[in-house]
Amino acid sequence: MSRIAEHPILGAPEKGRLVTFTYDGRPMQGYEGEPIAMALKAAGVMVHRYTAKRHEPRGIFCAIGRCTDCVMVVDGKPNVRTCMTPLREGMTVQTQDGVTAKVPEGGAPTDGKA
Amino acid sequence: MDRSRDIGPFVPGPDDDLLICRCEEVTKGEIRRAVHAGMWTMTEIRRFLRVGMGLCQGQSCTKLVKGIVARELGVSPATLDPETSRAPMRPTEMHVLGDEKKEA
Amino acid sequence: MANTAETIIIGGGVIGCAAAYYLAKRGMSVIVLEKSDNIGSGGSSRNGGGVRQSGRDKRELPLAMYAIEHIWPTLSEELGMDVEYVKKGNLRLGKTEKHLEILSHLAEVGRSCGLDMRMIDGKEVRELNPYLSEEVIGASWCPTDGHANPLRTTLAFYVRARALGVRFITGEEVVALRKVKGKAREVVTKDGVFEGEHILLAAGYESRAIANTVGVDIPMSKKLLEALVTEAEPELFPQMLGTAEADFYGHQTKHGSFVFGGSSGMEGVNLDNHGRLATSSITAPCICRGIMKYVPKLSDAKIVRTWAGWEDQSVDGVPVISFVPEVPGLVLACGFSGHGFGISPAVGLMLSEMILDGAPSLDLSALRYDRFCAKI
Amino acid sequence: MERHDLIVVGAGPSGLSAAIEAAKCGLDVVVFDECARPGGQLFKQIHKFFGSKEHKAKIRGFRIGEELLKEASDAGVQVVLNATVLGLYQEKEVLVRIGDEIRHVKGDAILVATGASENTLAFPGWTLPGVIGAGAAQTMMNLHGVKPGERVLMLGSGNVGLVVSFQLLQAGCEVVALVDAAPRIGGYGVHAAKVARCGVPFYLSHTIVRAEGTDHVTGVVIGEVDKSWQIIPGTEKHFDVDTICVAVGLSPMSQLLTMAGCDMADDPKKGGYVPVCDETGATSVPGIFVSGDVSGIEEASSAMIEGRIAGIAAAKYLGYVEQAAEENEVHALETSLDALRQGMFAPKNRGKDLRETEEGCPISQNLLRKGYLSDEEVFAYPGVRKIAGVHPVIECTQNIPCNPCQDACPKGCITIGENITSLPVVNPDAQCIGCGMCVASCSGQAIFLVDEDAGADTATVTLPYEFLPLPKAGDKGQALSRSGAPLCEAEVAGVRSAPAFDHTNLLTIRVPKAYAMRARFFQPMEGGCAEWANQWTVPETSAPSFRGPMTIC
Repeated sequence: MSRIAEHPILGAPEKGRLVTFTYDGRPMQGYEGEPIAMALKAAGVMVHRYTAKRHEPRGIFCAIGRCTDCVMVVDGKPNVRTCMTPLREGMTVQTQDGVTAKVPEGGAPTDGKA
Repeated sequence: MDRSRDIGPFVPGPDDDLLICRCEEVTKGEIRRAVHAGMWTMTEIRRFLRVGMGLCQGQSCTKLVKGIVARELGVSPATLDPETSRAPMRPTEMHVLGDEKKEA
Repeated sequence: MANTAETIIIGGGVIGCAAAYYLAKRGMSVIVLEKSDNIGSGGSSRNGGGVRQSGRDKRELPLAMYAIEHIWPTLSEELGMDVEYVKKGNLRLGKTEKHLEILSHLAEVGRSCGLDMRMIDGKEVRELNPYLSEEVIGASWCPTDGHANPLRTTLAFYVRARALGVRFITGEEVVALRKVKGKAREVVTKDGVFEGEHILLAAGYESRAIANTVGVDIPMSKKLLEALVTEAEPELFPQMLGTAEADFYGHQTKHGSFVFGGSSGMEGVNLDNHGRLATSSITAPCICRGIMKYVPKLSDAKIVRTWAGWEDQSVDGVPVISFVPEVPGLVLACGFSGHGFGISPAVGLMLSEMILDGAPSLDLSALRYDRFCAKI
Repeated sequence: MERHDLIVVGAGPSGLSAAIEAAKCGLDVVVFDECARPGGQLFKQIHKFFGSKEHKAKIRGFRIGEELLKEASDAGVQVVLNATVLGLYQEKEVLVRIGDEIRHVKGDAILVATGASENTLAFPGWTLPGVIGAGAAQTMMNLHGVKPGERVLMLGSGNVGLVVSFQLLQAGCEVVALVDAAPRIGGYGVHAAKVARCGVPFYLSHTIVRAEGTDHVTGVVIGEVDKSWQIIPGTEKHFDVDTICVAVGLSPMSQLLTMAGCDMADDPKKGGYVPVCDETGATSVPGIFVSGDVSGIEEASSAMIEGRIAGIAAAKYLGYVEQAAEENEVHALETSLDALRQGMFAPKNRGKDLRETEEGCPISQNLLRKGYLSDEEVFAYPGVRKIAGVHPVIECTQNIPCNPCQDACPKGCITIGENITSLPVVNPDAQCIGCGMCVASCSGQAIFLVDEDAGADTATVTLPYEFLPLPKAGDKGQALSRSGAPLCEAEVAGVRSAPAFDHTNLLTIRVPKAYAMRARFFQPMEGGCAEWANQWTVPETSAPSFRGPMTIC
């Protein structure tokens, strides 16, 4: 896990309540209101999407909504900047492949609905 | 600017397959070749290859592209045409952009 | 380098580049003078990419039909670069009975010229394109219409023409034409003088002031139009869309993004920004509302960019493609009125024929410069 | 249509400062910011700022942010968050997205303070997940409490690269190397020194050859570059890392100004494409002002002053203040701004290879190339004196605009003088009482209290310590040198924490007397010292990187 429990300058981070969302069909937990990308990062998820042309993996790059590399399919909508979108209970987050959701491994394509 | 000026032949480079525009997945080699095909301004490069026309609208790669184009043309990057800037500054959903708050 | 060529083309837009390509292909020496720093700076890079015959005036329809039959299908191969031409039809949509009336009339015009174009009802519209809303009650349908990428088309003509030896000079603003011994001969720019046997004036709205310097006027005005583009979306539909009132048009590009143009009704009076092209704060939202009424599915699509462009609007809505008898050596190609892109390859070819052969292979007499007259 | 006297775009240090001054002059001011929190980058800045009191020196960036927000609120500034300005149209009309709604708002004046975005550098593998911007690392660890990675390589030795490297260490990450293609460290020497003494090796004249990994970064190869920036074959070095952090400069985010039709210029000295403006931030379009990084990359401290100047200028433009009053206030602020723009890092000195300080001291080449002063070099500076009893040792060796240490000492041991870029001088005649205020006040963490003869053949060294867990008196460990190399066994003689120190703890370690002027960091020991003891004679290379034994959930 890569959450900082106690920071020498900032102390313990202020967080919302722990909520559950799904990532490629799997339940995952994060703190309400933190960017989706942070919940994924804390859970060890590195790949947010695969590109349209070269099918290369991408993840967080700028973390402030500029580069749009961290986009994923969120609640069925593609190209959602996960570094800027606050996490909510029950969200469906899927790895994006080009402009659609990548089929989760070993599973059927999900329709992206929560 | 006389587009017939001789800028020398295209010489393949070892890093031509290096990705420069992350959004539209355009390589350094493609940019260099485009210059030799006659794309001598940032605007033309953009229209020709879509560099900087993706989701981030060039916020990540413009400086890199400028450097490559300038080197290929043998000019200073500062002499290349300025970046354009078009609204909306951030990608905006149609239903949001179309939903103007009516003033009372 | 000598500033002389057999033909001097004023304007490095899609018309000028296409003409340069066809002239050079037949061995002519050409210089293209472009005022801006970029090739394809004006309407050539700012239009919606429609390659259509439907809805066109009878006078220019032959050019569109010729282009679609003979040039567009093989243009990518000819120019060695994908111009993203798609021939999957044009739906011109109607939401009211009045719209349908307009469309029926347009369909009749098309058919009278031999165009495969018919009226279809709402059900058939949605069979062709299931993403169109129930508000659409009918449409005209022309299956041989389509769309292409105007940026790449313009640049492809430029690349090939340049490779054939055409000399392009950007940032070269033409201020006047000068006759020598009764013939158009010299092109005066801010920095110098160019000379040619033939002078082709294809500079959009700016053509008017340049033509004025040899005593010729082309009645046209300019309108500031806007368009927008979305992020890449999953593939939805291949047709070009338009409307009965021509206030909205667009298509999905090969890249996946949707390009739409439209009007807010303010086009004639929009301010530019002290001579710099500028979008208005109300037009893009207006276009969005228009799109969402016709294609509700796109309401979540994100707009990444909006832009504006001047349209050279001739007073009767069709271009001037013409010799000027009193100024021998001068050929006019302007006033394309917002629908020049689709016909540009054919126009380029015809212009090359006019210059090289003395006449175009299609009858363009209805597009003469001296056709304009008062209404009473 | 909604209209305000002044619309400020961007609630960062500059925008807020401008809004505060304008509101104080009586303007109706609204500030739009696209983020959920105001403060811009300030809330990611957890280090103490440089400058003098008026520049809020020795206050941590995020605290300055809190102060600014309070000041803005007191002045009646309306700050609208999650408000993205989509366009700046004609007639000074702003199209702003607030939540899922867009609004048209006009300003009689507009101030654009949109800041900067990070530059990038392309190398094979740079698009792999795990290659991130330095700003992204700060966002993750300082805003959201998430570690950017376990093992990180930093590219870029400017202040951002140095500061973020230190923050990564504070967050419990291991920084395996700090790399820069330039032959000299670009940022403040004191920032480099505090990273180096934690054991982070610096590789100047090196760049990234490639990032390795298939789905995410698993390693990185760096190589030395020659004068034409080409990699010298055979110099490649590999590191196992999961994160590569890129800190290669900033570019002004000036798009709104281009759109508004302001005259623009590509100015490499200002970091890129910037609006042409006068000294008050007025652009070529009457009523449109700029301040902060958007008009040229500088430090946040300068951005705040520029903001205040532009805020007053906007007030003057709208007739809220008289010319004379404006000139007075602007003049005072310009003097303050000028003080920050002095020294060896001043804009006018950018890119220059200075060899001597203003005092004529040689500038340490070790510091510039390796990130630390050599044991011999330290004595060349006026802050380093051998004095009987406890006394400050100030390893501040470059002319940077900063003087809190002078005010911190109640006994007059430290003098900087009028010019805030002068090197601090330790007065041998003043009586140090060992209070440690100077240690905690030094934003560069370059002050140590040394007692070279603390009895029993030992010396004590008091050093700033901003890591967790905090050692306790009696804890054993090893002392590290300026380069982070293990030196000798050390015992914690005392730990002092106080609100006035603001999280800079004063750690006093006892070391053998011979190491008094060499021991500059402490690594706590968990097991025993035996396994380390064999390293203590090893010269200053191949040190294991310091890694605070953080408590991680």
